[in-house]
Amino acid sequence: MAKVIAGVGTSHIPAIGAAVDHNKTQEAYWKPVFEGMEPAKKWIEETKPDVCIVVFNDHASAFSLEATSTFAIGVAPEFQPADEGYGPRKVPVVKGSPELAWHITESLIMDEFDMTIVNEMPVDHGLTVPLSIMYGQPEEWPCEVIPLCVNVIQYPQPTGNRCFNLGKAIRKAVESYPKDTKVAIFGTGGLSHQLQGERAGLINAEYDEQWLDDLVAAPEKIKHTSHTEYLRETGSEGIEAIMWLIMRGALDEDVKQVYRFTHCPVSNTHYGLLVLENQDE
Amino acid sequence: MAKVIAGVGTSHIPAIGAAVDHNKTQEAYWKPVFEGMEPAKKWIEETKPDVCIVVFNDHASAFSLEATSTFAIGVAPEFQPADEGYGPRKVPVVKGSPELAWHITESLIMDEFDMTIVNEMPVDHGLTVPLSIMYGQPEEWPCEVIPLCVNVIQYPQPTGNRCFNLGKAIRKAVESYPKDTKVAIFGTGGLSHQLQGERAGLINAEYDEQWLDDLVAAPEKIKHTSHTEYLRETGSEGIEAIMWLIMRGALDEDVKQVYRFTHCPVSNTHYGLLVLENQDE
Amino acid sequence: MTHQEKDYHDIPGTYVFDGSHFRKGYHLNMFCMSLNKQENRDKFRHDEEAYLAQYPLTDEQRKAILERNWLEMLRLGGNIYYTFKLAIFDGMTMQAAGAAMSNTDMTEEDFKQMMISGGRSIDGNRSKKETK
Amino acid sequence: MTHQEKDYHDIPGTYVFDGSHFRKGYHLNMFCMSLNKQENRDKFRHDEEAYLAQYPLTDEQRKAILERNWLEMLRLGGNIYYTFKLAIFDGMTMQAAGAAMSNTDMTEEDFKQMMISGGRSIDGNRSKKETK
Ligand SMILES: [Fe+3]
Ligand SMILES: [Fe+3]
Repeated sequence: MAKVIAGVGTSHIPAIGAAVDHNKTQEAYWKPVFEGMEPAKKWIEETKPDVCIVVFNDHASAFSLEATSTFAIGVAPEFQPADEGYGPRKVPVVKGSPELAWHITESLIMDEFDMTIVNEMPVDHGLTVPLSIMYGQPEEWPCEVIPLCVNVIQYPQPTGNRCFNLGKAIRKAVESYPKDTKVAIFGTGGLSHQLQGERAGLINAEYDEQWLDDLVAAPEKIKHTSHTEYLRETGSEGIEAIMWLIMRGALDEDVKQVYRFTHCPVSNTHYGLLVLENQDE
Repeated sequence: MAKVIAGVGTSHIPAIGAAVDHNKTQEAYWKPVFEGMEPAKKWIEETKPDVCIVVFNDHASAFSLEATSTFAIGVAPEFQPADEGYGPRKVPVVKGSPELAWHITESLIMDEFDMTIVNEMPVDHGLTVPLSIMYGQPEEWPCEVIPLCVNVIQYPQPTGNRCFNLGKAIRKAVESYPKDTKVAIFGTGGLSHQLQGERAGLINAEYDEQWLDDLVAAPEKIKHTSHTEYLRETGSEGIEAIMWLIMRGALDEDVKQVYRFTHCPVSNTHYGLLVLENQDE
Repeated sequence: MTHQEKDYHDIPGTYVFDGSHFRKGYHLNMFCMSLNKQENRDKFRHDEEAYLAQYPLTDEQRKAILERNWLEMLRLGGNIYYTFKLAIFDGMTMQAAGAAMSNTDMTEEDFKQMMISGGRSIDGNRSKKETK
Repeated sequence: MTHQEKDYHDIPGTYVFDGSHFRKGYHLNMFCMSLNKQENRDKFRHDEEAYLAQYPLTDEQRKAILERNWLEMLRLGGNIYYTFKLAIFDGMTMQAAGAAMSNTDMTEEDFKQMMISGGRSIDGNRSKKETK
């Protein structure tokens, strides 16, 4: 039987990908950031999930204003790195997990989540930067990946409560899959940042730390946080953090915090990294 | 304030569009069909909805296997007739209703329906045939249209229950729109038909008539009908009828059946037409 | 690809387009859909085999397309809404396609007549157990 | 287009990309997105005005694009993830774009320094009522 064994939360800041790709990780600005990632890297090297469900968002790469899906799940055998305007990142092609992805898709739609089923989707920094953070620069990514793309750039985003419940439904889907498969789920994006407008550069580290405390120990407290509170308190792009609620929903009520790290700034963002395990692992 | 005043159910068989476009409506095969539509045409001419929300499905015209959305709502100012392989139908461009469509979209997502928001969507017979049935061949369609595209061709389709609840949420959304607007909602597709396989040509008129009785008077009885029951009893393409449940969900618990007509065959399908009004109209 | 048994597999003469069919028939269906465009119809008409070479089809799929084996296309992952694009291309009616898929000696005229007489009966066609 | 008052309109210096912004900025954003493709970047570099002529932009939008008026693009319906494609095209960093949108004399260096010192403070920046 398949099992969701752990969850990872991480910001997916493009500058991190650029630092990896251009060998800047030992520069003074970046050293503390990449050092802070080390324990998570070690953890995943030991844990070796077979499949990572990566909850991320597209940033005008695969999708455009022509069609914006609230939740899109990737069922393809592979996903190519997207050209975001600099040429595609030179990272391995992302291998999908079509059979499990279809199993999850069917289960989610029967559980009344209105998924978009996607077979053609170049993946941008939202998905590849978290892989770089956790796995560094391998020849091939050491896991299969199921991309789960969430709309966070068009208002209105899905509610935190919907995201949390989607996580629960994903867990149920995984646990009804007959093959022995170790699944980890990544929530990506956040924490506080605002890229746009006169308020660009906004950071609210205090809010983020409290939010992380609650995410780990009392997610019910934050799942009804309103869109306007996220926009106001964590910046217009901070609302990405709702994607961590999907990850959290897929885990036990009581989880073990394996690792947590935050750092400010990474580019224009309060960087956050979190590793959670279900207690019975 | 905007109001949902009525619902229309109709099959959207492409041959009906061809019969209209090529002036065959008076031929022996077609005459009883088009005569049967007359009372519905008269009704809509008198009722004059400002906006029709047309719940339909795309048949490999706007969308492909690259991305299949469970529910997609069209927010564009206009939608062009699609080329389905014969060249586009020579019918008027479909004018959208962007402001109301966005209002509904926001409301639905906040109510935890995971909509895809679409601005670029050629519309095929699924949408234009119902307009031809109700309005004939005008220079311009006499109403604005909000296309609501439902996946019914990729298994799994949304459940009947989800469709019914989407209808309720649409009604709530419409009723919170501040401008005086008369809205009708069309459920399209069905009734029993099977286009594919050795069982092609299947019709189950008895099941359809009972289903229509229940749809009008006791929709709760059929909203949990399983996918397999639809596939088995009404043919592999008969499951389209779930789109009528969205229409029904948007109406009062008790509705007035203004008109009902069925005819077999139209092409390979048991044709159905239904006009329902909320009691207080 | 593991083949999971589903309750709808018991319905006779019916190819439910689920994830497993989707994966099998992806390129076959995407080829069919390309015929929505006049320029592609022109190219395909000019040289069917050359046109098909753009798509990573299996030999069986290519053969079924060239031979217009409508039932075989469904078995190889075709979705009727996609394969019917090819029937439209050939100028076929839905009744001709229905007759061809019935896998009997049925002609288009027979199929039309069956429809006019109320369609294929549901009795005896609900379950593979009934038909055997 | 009626302008409905929303509670997030009270947040200072923030352009929430809702339906009303979407409708205003559709073509502006679709132009920006086209720069994902190398061939389009080459064409735009060769002749910006000719390239823009393909898109039904308003005069104000065209002007804001040509002048790289980042804040004005947001006001005219730009979405930062789209307009940043143009900043990438110009070789700008996110900090340079942030400084330019701050609408003060801030330089890129100032902006970087602000980030290193913990970012723009939330205090005083929650509500238009505070900033006035
Ligand atoms: Fe992001
Ligand atoms: Fe249909």
